Amino acid sequence: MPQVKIIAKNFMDMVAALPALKLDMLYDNGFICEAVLRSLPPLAKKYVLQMLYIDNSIPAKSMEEWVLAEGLSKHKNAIDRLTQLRVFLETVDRKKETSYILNPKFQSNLRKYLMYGGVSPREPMPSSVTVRLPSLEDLEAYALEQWESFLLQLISPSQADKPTNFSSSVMKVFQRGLLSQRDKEAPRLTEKGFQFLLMDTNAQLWYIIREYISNSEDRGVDSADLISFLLELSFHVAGEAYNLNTLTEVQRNTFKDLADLGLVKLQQGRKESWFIPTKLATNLSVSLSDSSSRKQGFVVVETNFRTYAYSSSKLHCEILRLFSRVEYQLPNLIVGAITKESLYSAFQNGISSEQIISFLQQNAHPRVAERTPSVPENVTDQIRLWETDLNRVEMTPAHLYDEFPSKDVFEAACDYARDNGGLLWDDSKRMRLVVKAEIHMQMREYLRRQKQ
Amino acid sequence: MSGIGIERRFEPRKTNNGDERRLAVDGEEEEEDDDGGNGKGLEAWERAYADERSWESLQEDESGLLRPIDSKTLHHAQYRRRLRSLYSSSTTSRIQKGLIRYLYIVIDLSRAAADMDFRPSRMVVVAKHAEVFIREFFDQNPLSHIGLVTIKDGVAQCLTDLGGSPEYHVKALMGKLECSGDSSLQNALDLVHGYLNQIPSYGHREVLILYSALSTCDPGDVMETIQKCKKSKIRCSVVGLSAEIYICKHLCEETGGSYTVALDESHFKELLLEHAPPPPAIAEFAVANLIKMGFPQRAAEGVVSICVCHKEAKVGGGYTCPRCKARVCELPTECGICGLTLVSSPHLARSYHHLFPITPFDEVPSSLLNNPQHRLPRFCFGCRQSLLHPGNKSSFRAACPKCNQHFCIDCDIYIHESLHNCPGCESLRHSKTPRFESHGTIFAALEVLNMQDLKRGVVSHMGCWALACTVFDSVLKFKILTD
Amino acid sequence: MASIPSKLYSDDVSLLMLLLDTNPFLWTGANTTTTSLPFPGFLTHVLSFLNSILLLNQLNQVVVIATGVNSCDYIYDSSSSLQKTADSSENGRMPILCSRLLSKLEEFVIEDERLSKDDSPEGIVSSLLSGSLSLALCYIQRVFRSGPLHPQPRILCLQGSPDGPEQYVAIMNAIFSAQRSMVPIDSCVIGAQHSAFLQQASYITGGVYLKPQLPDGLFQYLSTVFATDLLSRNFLRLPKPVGVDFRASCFCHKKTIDMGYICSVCLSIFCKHHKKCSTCGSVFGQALGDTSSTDRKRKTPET
Amino acid sequence: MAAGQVVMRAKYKTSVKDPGIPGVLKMTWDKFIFTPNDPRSSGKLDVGFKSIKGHMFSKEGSKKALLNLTQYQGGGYIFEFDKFPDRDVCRDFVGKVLGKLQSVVPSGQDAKVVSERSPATVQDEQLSPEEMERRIKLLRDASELQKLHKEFVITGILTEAEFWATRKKLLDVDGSKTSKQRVGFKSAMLADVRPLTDGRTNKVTFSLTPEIIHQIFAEKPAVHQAYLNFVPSKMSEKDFWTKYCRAEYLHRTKNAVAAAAEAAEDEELAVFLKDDDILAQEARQKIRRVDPTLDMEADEGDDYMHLLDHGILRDGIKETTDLQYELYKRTLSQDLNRHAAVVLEGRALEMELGDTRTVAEALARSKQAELATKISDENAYQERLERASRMTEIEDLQAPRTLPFAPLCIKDPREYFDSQQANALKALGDAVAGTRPMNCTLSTEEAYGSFRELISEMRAAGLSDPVVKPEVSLKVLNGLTQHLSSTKYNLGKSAQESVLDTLPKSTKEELLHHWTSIQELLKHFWSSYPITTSYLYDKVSRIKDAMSHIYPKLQEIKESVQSDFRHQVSLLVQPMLQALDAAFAHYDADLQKRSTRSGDRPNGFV
Repeated sequence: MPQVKIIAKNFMDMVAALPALKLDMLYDNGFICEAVLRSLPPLAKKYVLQMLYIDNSIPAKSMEEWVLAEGLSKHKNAIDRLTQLRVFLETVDRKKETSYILNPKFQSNLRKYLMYGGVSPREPMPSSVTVRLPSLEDLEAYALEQWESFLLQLISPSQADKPTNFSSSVMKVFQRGLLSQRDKEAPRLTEKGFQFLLMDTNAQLWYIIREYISNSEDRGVDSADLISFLLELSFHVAGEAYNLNTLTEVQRNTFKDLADLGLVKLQQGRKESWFIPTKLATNLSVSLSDSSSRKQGFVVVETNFRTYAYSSSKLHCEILRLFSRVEYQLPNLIVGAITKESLYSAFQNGISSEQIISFLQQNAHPRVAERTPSVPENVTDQIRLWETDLNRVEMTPAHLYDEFPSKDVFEAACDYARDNGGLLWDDSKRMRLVVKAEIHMQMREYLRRQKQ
Repeated sequence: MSGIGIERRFEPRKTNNGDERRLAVDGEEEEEDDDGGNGKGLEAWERAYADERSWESLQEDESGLLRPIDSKTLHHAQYRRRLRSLYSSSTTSRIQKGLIRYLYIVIDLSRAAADMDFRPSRMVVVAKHAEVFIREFFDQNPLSHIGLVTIKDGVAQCLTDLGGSPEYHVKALMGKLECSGDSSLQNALDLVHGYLNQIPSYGHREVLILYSALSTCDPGDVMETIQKCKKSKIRCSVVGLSAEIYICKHLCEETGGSYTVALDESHFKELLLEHAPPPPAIAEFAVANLIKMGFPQRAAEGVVSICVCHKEAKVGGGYTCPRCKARVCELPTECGICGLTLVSSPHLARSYHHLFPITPFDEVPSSLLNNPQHRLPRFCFGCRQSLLHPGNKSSFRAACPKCNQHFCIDCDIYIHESLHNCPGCESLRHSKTPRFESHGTIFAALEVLNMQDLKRGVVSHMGCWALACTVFDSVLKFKILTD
Repeated sequence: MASIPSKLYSDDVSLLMLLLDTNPFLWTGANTTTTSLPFPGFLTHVLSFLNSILLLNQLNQVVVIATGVNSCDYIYDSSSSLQKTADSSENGRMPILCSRLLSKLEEFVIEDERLSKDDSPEGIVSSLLSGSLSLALCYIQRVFRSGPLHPQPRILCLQGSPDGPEQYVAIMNAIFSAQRSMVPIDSCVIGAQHSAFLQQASYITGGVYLKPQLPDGLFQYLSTVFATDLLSRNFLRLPKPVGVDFRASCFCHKKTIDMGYICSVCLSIFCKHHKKCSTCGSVFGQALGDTSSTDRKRKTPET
Repeated sequence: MAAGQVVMRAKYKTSVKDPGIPGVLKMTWDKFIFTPNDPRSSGKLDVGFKSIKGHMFSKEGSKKALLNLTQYQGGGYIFEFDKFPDRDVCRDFVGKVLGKLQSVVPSGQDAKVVSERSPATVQDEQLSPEEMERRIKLLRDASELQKLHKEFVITGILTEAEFWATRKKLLDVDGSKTSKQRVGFKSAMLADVRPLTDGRTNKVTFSLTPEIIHQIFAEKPAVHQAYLNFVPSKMSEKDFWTKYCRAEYLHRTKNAVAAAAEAAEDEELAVFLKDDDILAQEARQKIRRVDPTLDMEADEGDDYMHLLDHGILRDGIKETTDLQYELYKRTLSQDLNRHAAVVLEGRALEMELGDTRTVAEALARSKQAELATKISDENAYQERLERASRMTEIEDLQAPRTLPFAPLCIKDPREYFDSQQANALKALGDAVAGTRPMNCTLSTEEAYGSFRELISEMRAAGLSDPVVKPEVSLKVLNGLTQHLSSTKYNLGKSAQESVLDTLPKSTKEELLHHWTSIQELLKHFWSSYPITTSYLYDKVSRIKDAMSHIYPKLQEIKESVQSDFRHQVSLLVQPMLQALDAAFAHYDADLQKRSTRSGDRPNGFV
């Protein structure tokens, strides 16, 4: 699923997009440094590491010494990334020799990390104070439940059973792009919306968080702070309780939202109140590659195009509805069939066969997951085939020219069109030709010139 | 005499139910030929997705329930059996191996090779695994040579003659894949015999026949040919793809080879790869000798010269034959000019593990496993995998008889098939000493007392002296005497 | 499905098997002069190196095996100690990794001493490289088994003590096994002299062999050369090992030869023809080898 | 001039075997004439040398002094001389003549010419014409080969035989088509031909191929016999077979009644229908000494009293056993056994199956021969029989055939290491390295003790900050970078591939040519060691001289090329010179050795 990567990148891009000042401010925070480092491409990581204890600047030349011919592109994009994120500071001396030096804040933070190890941002509360802490499993379940109910509300507010405390405005922000509402009728999912639903949780989370950050300013929250705060949050230990008093007012408000997303669980003790980060939260800083973020699969697809989804979640049902005909719904089992019709409707909604297939594969029930292929080949093949069916006719806006005065004018016109790569079809007998719309103007010009 | 083949046509020996199945399948094939596609109720397009003989992966447990076979343990059991059989001969003491082998692989491309009981056809399967085998072979015996021979239309043809480069053979083999006519053991053996007779005496002459046919049509008397092979010390082995055939069995028995019949593809591969490690040298065959070899030096950087193998100028790299100064590209090889065998010391080193094989591990008896007062290690010594099942009941474990460390199934296999040394023994300094000298002396001593049976006793717990001593106090003396 | 894992699983995730030479004779007494880096300093370098590896990618995994004189054992495995039980005592003073590792190391040394023969060692004391290598390989196999998504394993030997001849065969076996499963063996020699073992190991398995000139710059060496994950190695030029001279030397006089006689039974090497093999005691006929090899070629008539 | 012609007493033979016609052979520049002593004999010859392709002859010391003049259109004239000198005179003369003639033949034939013109063609066997053909073809195809051949064989540095000996492979490759292996008798039962019916008319067609016929003959002596008797004297081949097929058809349709009826009025047909009495008596004597390996049920299946077919039915049709006609029945098992027997005799005719007649006769002949031998190798048969019976013994009763393995005892594995270490370290350039003992001043417990202290103190202190001093690490990094850039330079040089192509074409050609010729010579040179025979001895010396001729040539190439290439060229030439030097050195050394070893026959191992 390409989107996933893009969105994930976007997050770091957002960091990169921040003005230099804010960036350097961010780097005061060790966790950000850590998170940023991890988000870098492999080569870049290595460069940072080897610069870790070097105070002088290193000429670009000497770095290239290490690079093989085939690695040059990788090297370039690593360096670009580093400078973009201001991890490397570029200096150009009078001899036009560029050389790089590691961002001192960044450097010192990492050094500290190596020396003294990762310090968790705040001390967890002693278990004496905290009562009835949920087990990790419960927490997991809680997080998932929260997240799903949120999603459900997001895509079909009607079905949502419990309302979130997100202001409807914020909700709107989230829905922007995902839902499209023509006045009066119920909002329906857009193409992006469908794709969104098929992503795995982490990707969806990134998406939401990004939206959340991007409109933070309107809520009067500094995005840089928010980012650092979120990243920091991700370095807490899941399942530990942390005192809410250690947070600023703004942050506390933020937490209410995060609780709705299932990132944290808020609990109220006798006098103290505390928050418990869930796995979702701790995964925030993790680049999407974390396999632990992938949850148990639940779908079984058979060679006869039937799907059995062992799930009780409404959301899953909704998602399955996107591309299959749901037949029965038992307490913990959704039986459906992938039919031509169901798929066509999915395609019309802008879902690609690849997305469907990868969804099925990623959510394959553990029993079938270890089998390869986890989804029967004939099914996957068929899905692809049906999609290609739709693409048999492709439209290109075009213009038809006819009634040419003479053969040679026609010929010339054809050649001209051909030369401009715009000739779609021509019929020399009846002297008609069709050209792409984009070269219509030139064509007209040309013909006019021919007239004179 | 090869008529046995023909008779077998009517009553194939059942080596095991595998063959019965095969016959059944053959029958089925015939029907297929009639009605075009096999009537398993599957659509043609669907057949590709459904796996063959799925029922075979089921077994009935004591309570009569069907449950999937635990293939892992099964495989491991097989492997252990193999290991045993391999070492059973060698337990008494270390034995010589045929380190410098001259092996001819004879591939039967007769009509029978077109049978479809192996998917897509016997021929293809054979070719596929032959390739794997060839690579594995050279990996294990860098000093050895392989040649390829095919049987077709009752005539044997030399595909490639003895050589040391896997690519060369594989290419030749893949080029020549069509089958027809009868197959003839005799012709094949005669041909190979002709080639192998020129091999110097120290080389171990071997033939490995991948035989699909159920009969052999020979111009003369195979028996005489077999005797001939026996005389010139050619060790013939056969891997059959159909039922067991008497003549093959006889051939192998006579010449000290091994005869096996494959049940299915995976089994075939297994059987084939069993021939990769060097076979034990048979006393009467083994001829010790000094072989003249060259250890060429890497050509210095910047030296330009034309190499014998490709006849193009190479800058740097390559090796120069110490005797005739010719340039060769890679090792090991035989100098194209003066015929000197060129190797590098690592190539020799590759074969050393055959000289110091590690004893098979003993399975830890289940009685030990689940009696509580016995404190067994909870982790595999090799890979730190927990040896306890989730249900905290201990799973299979093997123990090295020397260092008594426990290992998991996979480590056991890995250690014996690839690593070739026991991590336990290697990471204990004092376990080393008995590994080399002591046994020898003990057995010498036992010889004196000619207590054969007793010797076997010691052997079975080689290394674990304590046990040995408790069993026979007489041995105790020797133990002391050796330390 | 093939494409999916690669997408979800960044490809620089690596498993580093570090073989730590814990030969006391190397680190104590007069020898400290030879390795002009005291043990604590050395360990500081190594630990922060390990730490940085873990820092690079949260999925990176580090396993440390102690190569002792009398035994070998695992002393640290980042995967097993994932759940950060907040032993807040250590928190902030030094990375948890270090505290764990150090305590285990201490236990190990005690055990190692217990196993040692009490007499003081004669002349040369080698550490059991073969053992730790074997362990590492077993572990790596387990990682391979763990499924399609596994970190890219590599082995790094930090070796100071001289090679132990009696380990030769075992080590060679390990090397070839590593080569077969395409696991590079990097070696960083911190001792006074080079190691023939590791040199071959790195050369054969395509790893890096390095003997730092400036011992107190060790961390820099580690982070610059040995921290490179296998993926990036395709794009970088790391210090090439000096071309290894693969000529053998004969068993009888130990002098390097470029032509010699090999015993067909035990493959021992002699510089001239013997009647009997000194290694395996088998008796030879006259030297074949070059005659035989030519006999096969020569079909010319002989009147 | 005396050389103008040669007259010699000789025998003319059509083949090597044939006794030959004694007479006088007279050779002139253009032709040779053979006049038999006995004027009446037909052996008179008068042949022009134009038609002669080449000449071959038996080597000195072989029992006959032969000279074979081969013609372009195959075949040839073989002459036997009383003594070798005579033969040699003729040989040399022929050599001259052919040489003269063929120096004027168009170069197209050059290849084949040279292949024969070599003055010292020592043949250990008379080359068959087709062998000759193959060689010539090879030469024509591979220009390089031809060059070499010209260069060495003609100039007499190498002999024809030597030249080809190293190329056996080439010869075999295209030789493989004409492989000497005999094919076993087909195991497929062709003999019972299936009739094909076309649906509409009720007419059945049998199709017989020569191969089938052959098998029929082999398996059904009666039919064979009948054929020999009837065809063509009594009936045409065609209706013979039609009759046969008719009989077959009757068998197939299993109506013994009809068979009987037909047999009654047609005695030839009866032959086919009745049981084969030749077989019958063969079977009887076979029963006396059954070869157990071969026979399913010799005692029953072959004896004709027994009928139940062991449940095996031909085409699964139930046979109606009707005792009175049983005479006209053959059981499947009989056929099978007969077939098996024939196959096992495995006698395939060494002739292509063409005309039926000849096949039949050939078969008959071989039968006779067999009968002749049968009696003779009775005892051989006996032992074969008992071996067979040993084989068929049940395995459980046999003693296990495991052969003892050769034991192996390695004294000390360290040896293996030592052989490595020394030079491996040398490569790293520290001589002192290796097993330099660490001067451990302190005892084990001391060592461990202080070691533990180090650790524990470290646990207390934590890591020392900073890990590494910036200046140091900078130094290290630069050091590494420099090391890299230095190696890079070397690599860069080696990158540019194939120096040859940079050279001017002519030089390249020349170099390659010299290289190949050197290779050729060296191959022969080395392969002829150790020198065991005087023959090898002079071969080596011959080659050595040749090589010493090439040596200066190489030198002058080096000079000749213009300066800008000189470097590469000299680089390229260097290894060749080295190779030559190596050879020379070896030669001298060997000479030395043998000279020191007193007169006895030289066989020094090198």
